Amino acid sequence: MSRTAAVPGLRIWHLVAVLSAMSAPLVIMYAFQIIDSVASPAPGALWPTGFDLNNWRFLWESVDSGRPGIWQVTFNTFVFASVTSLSVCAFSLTAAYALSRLNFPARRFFLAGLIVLHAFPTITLIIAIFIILQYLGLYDTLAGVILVKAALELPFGIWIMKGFYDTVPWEIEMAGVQDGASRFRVWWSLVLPQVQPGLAALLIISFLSGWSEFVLPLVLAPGAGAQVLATYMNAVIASETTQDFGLFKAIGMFYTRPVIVIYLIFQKRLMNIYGGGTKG
Amino acid sequence: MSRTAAVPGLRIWHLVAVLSAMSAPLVIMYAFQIIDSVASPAPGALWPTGFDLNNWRFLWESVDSGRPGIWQVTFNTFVFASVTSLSVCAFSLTAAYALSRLNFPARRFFLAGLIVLHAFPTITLIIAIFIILQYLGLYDTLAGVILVKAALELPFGIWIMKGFYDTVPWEIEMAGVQDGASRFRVWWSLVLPQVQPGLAALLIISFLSGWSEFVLPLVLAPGAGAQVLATYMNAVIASETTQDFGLFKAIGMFYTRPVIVIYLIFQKRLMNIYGGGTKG
Amino acid sequence: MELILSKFTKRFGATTVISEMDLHVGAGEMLALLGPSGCGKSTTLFAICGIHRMDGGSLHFGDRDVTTLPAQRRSVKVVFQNYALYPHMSVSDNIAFPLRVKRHDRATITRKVGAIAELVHIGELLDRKPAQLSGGQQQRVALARAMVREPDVLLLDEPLANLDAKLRLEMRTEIRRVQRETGITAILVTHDQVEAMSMCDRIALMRAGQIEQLATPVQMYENPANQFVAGFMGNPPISFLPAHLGERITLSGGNSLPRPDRLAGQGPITLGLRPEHLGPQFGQGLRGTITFVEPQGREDLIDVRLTGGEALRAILPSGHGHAIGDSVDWGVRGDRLLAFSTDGERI
Amino acid sequence: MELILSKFTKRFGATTVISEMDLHVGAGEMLALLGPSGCGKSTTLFAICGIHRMDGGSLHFGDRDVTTLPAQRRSVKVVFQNYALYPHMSVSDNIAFPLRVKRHDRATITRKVGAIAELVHIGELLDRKPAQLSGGQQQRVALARAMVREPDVLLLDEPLANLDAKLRLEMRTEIRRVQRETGITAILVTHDQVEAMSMCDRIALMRAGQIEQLATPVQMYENPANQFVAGFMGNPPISFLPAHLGERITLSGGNSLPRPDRLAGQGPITLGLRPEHLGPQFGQGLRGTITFVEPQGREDLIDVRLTGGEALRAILPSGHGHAIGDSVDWGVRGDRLLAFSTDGERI
Repeated sequence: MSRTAAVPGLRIWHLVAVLSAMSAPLVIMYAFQIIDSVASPAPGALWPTGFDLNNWRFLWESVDSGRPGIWQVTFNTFVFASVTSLSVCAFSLTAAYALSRLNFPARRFFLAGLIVLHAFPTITLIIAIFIILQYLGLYDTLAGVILVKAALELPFGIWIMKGFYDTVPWEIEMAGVQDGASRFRVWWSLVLPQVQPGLAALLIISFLSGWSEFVLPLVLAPGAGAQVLATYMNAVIASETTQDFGLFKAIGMFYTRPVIVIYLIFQKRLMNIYGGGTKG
Repeated sequence: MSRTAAVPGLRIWHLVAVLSAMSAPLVIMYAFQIIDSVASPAPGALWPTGFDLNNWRFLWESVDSGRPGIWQVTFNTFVFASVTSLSVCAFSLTAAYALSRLNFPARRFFLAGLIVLHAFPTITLIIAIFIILQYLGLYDTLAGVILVKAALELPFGIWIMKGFYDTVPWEIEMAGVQDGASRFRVWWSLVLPQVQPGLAALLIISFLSGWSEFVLPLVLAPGAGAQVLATYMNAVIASETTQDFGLFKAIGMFYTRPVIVIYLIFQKRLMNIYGGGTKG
Repeated sequence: MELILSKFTKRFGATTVISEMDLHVGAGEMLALLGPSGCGKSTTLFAICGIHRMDGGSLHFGDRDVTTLPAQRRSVKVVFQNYALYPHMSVSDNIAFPLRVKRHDRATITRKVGAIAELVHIGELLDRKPAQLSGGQQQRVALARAMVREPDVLLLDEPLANLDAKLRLEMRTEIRRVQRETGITAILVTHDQVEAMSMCDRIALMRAGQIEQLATPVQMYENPANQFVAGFMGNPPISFLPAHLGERITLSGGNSLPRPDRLAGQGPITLGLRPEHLGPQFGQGLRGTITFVEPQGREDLIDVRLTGGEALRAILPSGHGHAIGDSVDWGVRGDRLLAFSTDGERI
Repeated sequence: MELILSKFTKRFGATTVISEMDLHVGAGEMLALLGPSGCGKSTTLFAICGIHRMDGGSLHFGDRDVTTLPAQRRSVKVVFQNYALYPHMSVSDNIAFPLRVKRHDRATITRKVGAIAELVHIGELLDRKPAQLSGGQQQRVALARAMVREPDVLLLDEPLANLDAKLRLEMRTEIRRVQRETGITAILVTHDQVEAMSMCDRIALMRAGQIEQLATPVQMYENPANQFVAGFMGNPPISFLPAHLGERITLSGGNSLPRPDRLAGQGPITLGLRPEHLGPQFGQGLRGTITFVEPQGREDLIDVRLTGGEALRAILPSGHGHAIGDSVDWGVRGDRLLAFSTDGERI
């Protein structure tokens, strides 16, 4: 309560207006898509003129005989996103704990490396990844893309989880050890429950990131067997035989729906990632 | 010091080994590129057989007459990355301050929205963005791509800066107000110096992110005038007339060098982003 | 400068935290706002310095109505509990900041910073950064920064809470010395009654947004208005015993005390007995057993359980020779006995 | 269970923090490790409980050598300053955790948790989460969790530092009561001399990794080994005055005191004078002016500046009638006068 009163010079409606203006472009874009997907636009016009469900035909018929159906692709996307996020979480949980608790010599180096890896241009690694995947026999398989995506997401995951581990007081672990528990038991029963909010947020975020991934599946799994929604959409728009903006927008709607739903359901959990707090 | 001793059950070399194993794939990939770029591989072989600087010819001659020279493209990339990161920083600094300090009604909503925006699949927005950019006359210009990239990076920037603002004690601002300073002066002279480490880290990270961006320039500025290194590389590999893996890898080396250099120079500053501390 | 707060009301949302509070602080006086956490003392402080808006009532500094003036334009300074030093500035820049904001010229700034640094004894620390200072030194810098523009009113928000026991003793004296030497009007917000008693001319003891008693430290200790005040003041705290007022003051277990003349009426009462007013030097009357002896250096705290089961605490100079388990029959100092009605009012 | 620490040495990197320290704590005794921050008291505690490895020396619990035993297998428990309760578990799960780890059966756990909760008076809080408890209640839970497996040795790391003044007083008594009732061997680490004196059987006062004096509270207060000990014990602190030992004890400004017989030798000395041993009740001898009066309720702290310029502090029961600026000529209690050589050793 006191916070609000503490900043007398800044009006609240003022701020809401500024932030709204800043988020407006994204909201408008999304509104465009919703309208367009169920409308038949006059050619070249910005505003739609009629109502038309034809764009949603991909749900019940195959758009292109050379490609798998939408449901197969959606299933692939789901597998890709969930396996990726689960592996990222599993690795981050352990690596971040080590980074948070131990003061080993190269600690600083690893930590800074994590950030850079997160910002490293994927495209420059593509060739090497390509060769390695082919060597491992994982090129053009979902497993290969998952492996690469998880490796690239890992730095972010470790970084987030480290923030949460850092907030768990050191004394709690020492108390657990004094209580006779093994290191593993301490971590599992005493520390983990306290970083659980961070874990949930990371799970959601890396799921969303996997769901949205485009470049990796495009380059590393171009075949029909490992198509995900992003590459499917790309195929729809790129293919000259089926090019159809209305269809593309409808698929886009279908594609982004889980993101919106997850956002609405897990809004509160996502909030936890700020501050890395344990208030749950 | 006491931290190290505090975890007797976990050996440090053990941990270093695990972390090294986890980072190994990326290091190996990068090593591959370095070797390959100055080697002439036997066709189909994994290991190089000779030494060859021919791959680096792009530095002094044009690879493809239909495309701009490497130096023009590098300049474009630099402009793209720096303008993007400066705008992201400028907006994040102000918006994050407001979010950190004020308790306006929709605060929670905005905060959770930020995270989702960061994870939103860009590809589904592409059409809408495409239409809007064309409407504004910014399609196929660097300015247009910068605008879109900055908008998409903004959530991450606000989120990072909010973490730093949150660590500045509220009393410092009140002390400044008591000292007779205006709200702006308080922010500029008293608060800003304390979030400066975060600002530096954000500047670097968003520069790197801009430097690495591939999809947006590819889709929104496909013409020759606004080429950046990522799309240039894509063109090299995609074009059937010039397809050359050795050349591609050498450009990749050239492309990633700034990332490595920035990492080595700013390692300490990047570290600040953890914990959101003010220790500088 | 005199400070007059009239009918001050503060609401947070639907809750009224303080309603129609009046407070008058004389020029050059140091007044303590004392009370348990949540009693509204900080709210009052924030209203005086302009951080909180007042929902009702008025505030005058001398003749000047500052009720609606923004914080920047009130001549009032707060020393915050965490000092709120600017961590990126040196000590001298910290102290000079309020002067720089008012665009004083360089020579004046140097002179004033030097003078105030001399006053609070930090002359040799001017080039350091706040992080290089001890808690007590940071406290002094915060005080210097607050005083350098010679405000009408100085507010101190739990200034000693972050210091250790020894420094607290030292800074208590220091703050009071600076306040006396400059003759500034000051308000100290604290939850520690020893701090309030030792530093201030008068104390306003608050509870739940109300001032329970406003008096000098000695008056408040010796003559508390009600049971809450008596229980809040004094360390070790006063003991309360249920008793019956008749011919004598009767306790359970067969103990009784002579009835002081000044106590009127009869019926059930709560007896308040301070530890220093119980002991063998006051004769006999209360029989019991010693349950605990806590040495404190120059004196010992002694817990006594009376034959009726009531727990009492006495304080005796060390060397008294009593040990745990001893049976005692001690008297009380009758003229200092406090009595309260069952609803807590002083009789 | 007896605790014997012999020739304990601890290094951090190249710095030797503690070298060859010996400490013996009797069975059922409560000992305070007292000292300013950085004196090595926490390091000693962490070595005893097994968090730090010892770089030299040995540690025995009774006859058992536990020097190299991991923390899990020593029968020793720490109550941490921040309590270190497990925030996601209820109070009863917190207390039961050490028993669950040892796979006690459900009935035993319930019984033991109930018994220990009764002992520390938190029987009615068992279903709450730590966040729903007050500071004192959290402290009790931490104590219960530490005691439930009946460790040989209980270590308390500044257990009262996070409590407010009133609770501190209460928990001090409580912890001591639980320690006495269970007869456990306990070590209290603290920087507060009042805490150490009021809670412990003996005090080990540490400075820079060395034990300066190991004695009972009363001995340490009345008979300090050196100037550091004398200055550390006592609140308000002792005053030190430069003086010259000859026929009489001569101070600057023409003040002098009779020389107690027990003081041998002559030359420059440092005189140590506790506040309660200065005042009009001890005759005359020291002339000066009152510079400050701090009321504390039942007594007042009085600062006196002697004619020679030395600052002294006296403590008098309230109602003494002196005010700032009064000239006084007060005596001292000669048998309690402390004298130190110029290098700080007791004469």
